[in-house]
Amino acid sequence: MSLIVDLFSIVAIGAGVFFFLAGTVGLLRFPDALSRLHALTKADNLGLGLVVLGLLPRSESLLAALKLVAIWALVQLAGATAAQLVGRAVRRKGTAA
Amino acid sequence: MSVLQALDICLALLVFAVAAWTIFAPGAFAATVGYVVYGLLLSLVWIRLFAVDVALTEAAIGSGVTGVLLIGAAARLRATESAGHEKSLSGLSRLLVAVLCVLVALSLAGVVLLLPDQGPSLAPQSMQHLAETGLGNPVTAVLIAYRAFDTMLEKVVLVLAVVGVWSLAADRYWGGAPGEARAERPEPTLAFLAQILAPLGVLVGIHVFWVGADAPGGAFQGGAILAAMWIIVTMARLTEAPQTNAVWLRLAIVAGPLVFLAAGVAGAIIAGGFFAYPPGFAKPAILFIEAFMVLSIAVALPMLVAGPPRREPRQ
Amino acid sequence: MTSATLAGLVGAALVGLGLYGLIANPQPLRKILAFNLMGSGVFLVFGIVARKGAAAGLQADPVPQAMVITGIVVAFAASALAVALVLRLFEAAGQATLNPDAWAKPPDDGAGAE
Amino acid sequence: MTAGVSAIAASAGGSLLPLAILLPALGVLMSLLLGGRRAEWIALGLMPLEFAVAAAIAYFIGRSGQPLVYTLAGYAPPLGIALRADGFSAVMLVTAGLIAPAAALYARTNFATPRELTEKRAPLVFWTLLQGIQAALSLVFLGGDLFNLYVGLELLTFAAVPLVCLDGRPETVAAALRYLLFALFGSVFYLLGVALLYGAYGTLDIALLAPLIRSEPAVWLAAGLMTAGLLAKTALFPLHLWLPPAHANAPAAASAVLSGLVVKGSFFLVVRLWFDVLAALPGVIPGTILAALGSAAILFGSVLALRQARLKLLIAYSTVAQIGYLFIMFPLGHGPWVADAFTGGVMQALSHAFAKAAMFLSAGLIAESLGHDRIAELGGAARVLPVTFLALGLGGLSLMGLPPSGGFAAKWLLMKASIEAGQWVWVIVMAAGGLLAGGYLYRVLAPALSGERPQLKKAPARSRESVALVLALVALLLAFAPQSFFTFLQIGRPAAGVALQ
Repeated sequence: MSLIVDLFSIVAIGAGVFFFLAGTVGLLRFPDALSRLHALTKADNLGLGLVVLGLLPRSESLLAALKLVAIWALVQLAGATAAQLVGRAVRRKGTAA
Repeated sequence: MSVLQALDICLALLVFAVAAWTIFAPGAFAATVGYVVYGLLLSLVWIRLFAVDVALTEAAIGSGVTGVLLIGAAARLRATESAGHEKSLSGLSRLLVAVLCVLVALSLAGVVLLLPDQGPSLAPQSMQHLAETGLGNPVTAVLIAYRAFDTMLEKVVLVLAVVGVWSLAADRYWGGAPGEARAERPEPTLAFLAQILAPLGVLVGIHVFWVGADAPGGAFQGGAILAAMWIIVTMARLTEAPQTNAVWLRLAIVAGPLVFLAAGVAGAIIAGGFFAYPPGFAKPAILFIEAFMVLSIAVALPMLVAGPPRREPRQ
Repeated sequence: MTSATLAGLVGAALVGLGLYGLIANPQPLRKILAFNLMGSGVFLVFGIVARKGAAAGLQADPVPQAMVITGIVVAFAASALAVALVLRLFEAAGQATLNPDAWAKPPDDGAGAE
Repeated sequence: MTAGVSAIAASAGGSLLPLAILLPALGVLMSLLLGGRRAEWIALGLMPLEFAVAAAIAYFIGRSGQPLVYTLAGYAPPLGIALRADGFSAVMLVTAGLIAPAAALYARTNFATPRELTEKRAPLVFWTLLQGIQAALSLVFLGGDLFNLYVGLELLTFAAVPLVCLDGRPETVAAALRYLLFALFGSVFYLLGVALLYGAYGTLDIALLAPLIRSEPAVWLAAGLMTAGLLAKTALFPLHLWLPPAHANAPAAASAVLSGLVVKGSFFLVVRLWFDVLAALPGVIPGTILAALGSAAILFGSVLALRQARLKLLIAYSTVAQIGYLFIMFPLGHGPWVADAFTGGVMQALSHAFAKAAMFLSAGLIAESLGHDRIAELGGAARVLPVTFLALGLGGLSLMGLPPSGGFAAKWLLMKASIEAGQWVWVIVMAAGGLLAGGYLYRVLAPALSGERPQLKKAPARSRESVALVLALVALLLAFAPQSFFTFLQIGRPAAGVALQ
C-alpha cells in the first residue's frame, strides 16, 4: 500500500515539476508578453495542482490536507488575478503604442 | 553531497543572482520587481535556517509590504527615470568602491567561516524561563517578555515613522487622507480578488497571531497579514485611506505601544519591576498586549505605504 | 558545508552587494533597494548565529531570531520614510535626484532661512 | 518569575532609569493621539519632570559613587536587558534635559498652533519629534545592551530626520534624504557588528561582554563596522557630507538640538564602545586613526567654515570641525593621562552642546530679525541686536577654546593629556583649529560690530534672546567646574579611577 502511495506521490510531484519547468521555459522563450503569460499561468496552475495532489496522501492530518488544498486555491486566485492585470496592462500599452 | 545540500546551493546561487539583479538591473522598476522575488527566496533561506517566525516576517513585511511600497514608488518615478540627471561616479571611483565592498564581504565571509559550529547560545535560558511566561514559542517569549523593552520601543519607532511620513504633506492637506480616493467603479479584477481574499486573509492574520503564543507566528506576522489585506482592499479602491486627523486612526496607531508602555509601568507597581508580568498572569497579559500590537501594526503599515496626506481634510 | 554556513556566505555577499549599490547607484530609490539588500544580509548573519546556537531542543537560538524580526520591521519603517522623502523631492523639484542642478527651481540663498 | 525578581532594583534609584526613557516616549504617543496644541503642552509639561528625573539620577550616582543599574522585566542579562547610568551618562542626560527645554522655549514662537486651526502640520511634528529625540537620547545614554542601543539609534534617526525638512523646500528634502541614507548605512553597519559580537560571545550586555572580549578577527571586524557606522551618524570627516545642509536648513530650534545633542548620541556610543566594551583591545592604533580623522575634521571643517556665505552654514561647518575635537581623546585611552583625556573629551561634548545650541538659536534670531543670514550683509547688525550677538560671540569663545569657557577647559585638558602622552601632533592641530575658529568668528563679528545700523524687519523677543544667552553662559560656566565634577565624571570607570588617586 505504502509503495503505491509513494509511487503516486513521485509521479504526481514529478509531473508537477515538469509543468513548472515547461512554464518557465515558456516564460523565457516565448516572443511576446501575452503568450509568456499564457505559458506561465497554465503551467504553474497545473504544476502546483499536481504537486499538491502528490503531497495530499502524505499529509499528517485532515487539517494539513485542507491547508494544502487552500494554498492551491489561493495561488489559483492570485495567479488568475495577476495574469488578468498584466494582460490588461499589456493591452493598454499595446493600443497606446 | 545530499539532495538537500544541492538544493541549498541552488537556492544560495539564486538568491545571490537575484540580489545582483536588483543592484545592477538597468531600470529601477525592473530592479524593484527583482527585490520582491528576492524577498520570497529569502524566506526559503530562513526556513532552511529553522527560523520559521523570521521566514513569515520576511515574507509578509520584508518582501510583501516593502515590495508594494517600493513598486508603487518605482512606478511613480518611472517616467523621469531615464532623464539621466544623476551625477554618476567615474569609472575609477566605481572600481575603488567595488574593491572596498569586496573587502568588506570577504572579511565578513572569513569571520562567518571561523564561527564555531556550536556557538554560544541563549536557547537554554530561553527554554528555562519559558514556563513562567505561559507561552510555547520561545521567539514570542523573547519579543514580549525577556526583551519586551526592545519591542515596545520599536513600536514607538513605527509611530515616529508615521509622523515622519505625514510630516511631508503640504500644509493644506494636513489632517486629510493619503492615497487614492475610493473609486465609483473599482478595478473589477482587483476588486474580485480583494473581496475573496480579504475575509480569508483577516482570518489567517488573526490565526497567525493567535497560534504565535505556541507555534511560529505572532503579533508582527499576524499584524502584517492584516495590513496586507487592508492594502489590497485600498489598491482595489473598494475603500480609501482614512483621514489622518481621525481620532480612531490615531488611537489605533498608538494603541499598541501605549498599552505595552502602560503594562510595563503596571509591572513596576504590581509585579516588582518595569515590564515584569505578575506570576501566573503572564500569558493573558501578553495576549492582551499583543492584541493591541496587532491592531497598531495592521494600521501603521498601510498608513506608511499610503504616504503623506494628499487631499484636503473634510470637516 | 552546512546550510547555515552557506547562508552566512550569502549574507556576506549581500552586504557587499548592498554596500556597493548604496554608494555607487546615484538614484535615491536604488539606494533604498540597496539598503534593504544590505539589511537582509545582516539579518542572515544573525540567522546563522541563531542556527549555530541550536541547543536545549531548539533548532535555533530564539534571541537573534527575535532581533531579526524587530530589525525587519524597523527596516520597513526606514524604507517607508525614505520613499516618502524621495516622492516628496520628486514633487517639489520635479526630479527625484539628490543633484540640485537637475531641479526645476534654483535653490535660494537663505533669504527665507526661517 | 521568581528567578528574575531578585535581580530587580539592584541599586537604589534604579527605577528612575526606565522612567527617563518612558516619560518622553509617553509624550510622543500622547502628542500624536491628542494632537493640535496639546502636543506643545504635553512636551512643555513633561520637560520639567524629565529634567527632575535626570537630576535625580545624577544625585543618586553622586551620593553612592556607584553607577545605577536597572534590570528590565525581571530577567537578568544576558537573557534580559539592563539599563546602566555612570557619571558620563548622567552628565549627558542632564545636558539633554537642559538644552531640549531651551530649544522648546525658543521654538514656541515658530511652532505655535494658530487660534483658528485645531491642528497645524509643522507644530505637531516638531513637538512630537522633539520628545522622540529626548526618548532616544535617554535610551542611548542609559542602554546597557548593544541591541537595545540599536533601537535607540533608530529612534534617534526617525525623530531627527523629518525635522530637517519641515519647510518642504527641495533642498531641505534632499538634505533630509541624504541624512537618512547616511544614518541608515550607519545603523546597518552597527547592527552587523552586534550580530558578530553575539555570534562570538552569546551576550550583548556591555558589562558581561567587556570581560569576554579577546583580540580575535570577529571582534576586530565588529569593532570596525560598528565604529564606521557610528562615525557616519556622528558626521566625522570624511563621513560629514550630510551634516552641513541638514543642520543649516532645519529650523533654528531643531538645528540647536541636532547639532548640540543628536550627533553627541552616536559619539557617546563610540566612547561606550572603545572605553567600555572594547577596553581590553589594544586601542592605540584604532584610537590614532580616530584622532587623525578628527584632526582632518578640525582643519577641513574650519577652513570650509571660513568660506561660507551664510551664517547658519558657517555654524554647521564649525560643527564638523568641533566634532573632530571629540575624537582626540581616543589614542590617549591608555596611561596615567587617561582621566584627563576622557574628561577633556566629555567637556568638549558638553561645552560644544551648549555653545552650539546658543549659536544656532542666535543665528535663527538674526535671520528672523534681518530677513536673511548672509554674512556679507551683517554689517552693524550687532549694534541693533546686542544681546543676540553677545550670545553668538560667547558661544564662539567656547569654540575657539579661549578662557574662560568650557571649550577652553576641554581643549586644555586634551592638550595636557597629549603632551603627557608625547603625542604632540594633536596639540598642534588643536591650536591651529582654535586660530581658524577665531578667523571664522571674526568674519562674522567684526563687521557686525561696526558700520551702518541695518533696518530690522522685527525685533527679537527678549525671552528668546535670553534663552540663547543662558545657553552660552552655561558653556562659559563649565570652565569653573569644580574638582568634584571631574570626580563625578569618573564614576563607573574602574581603570580611570585608579589613575585619579
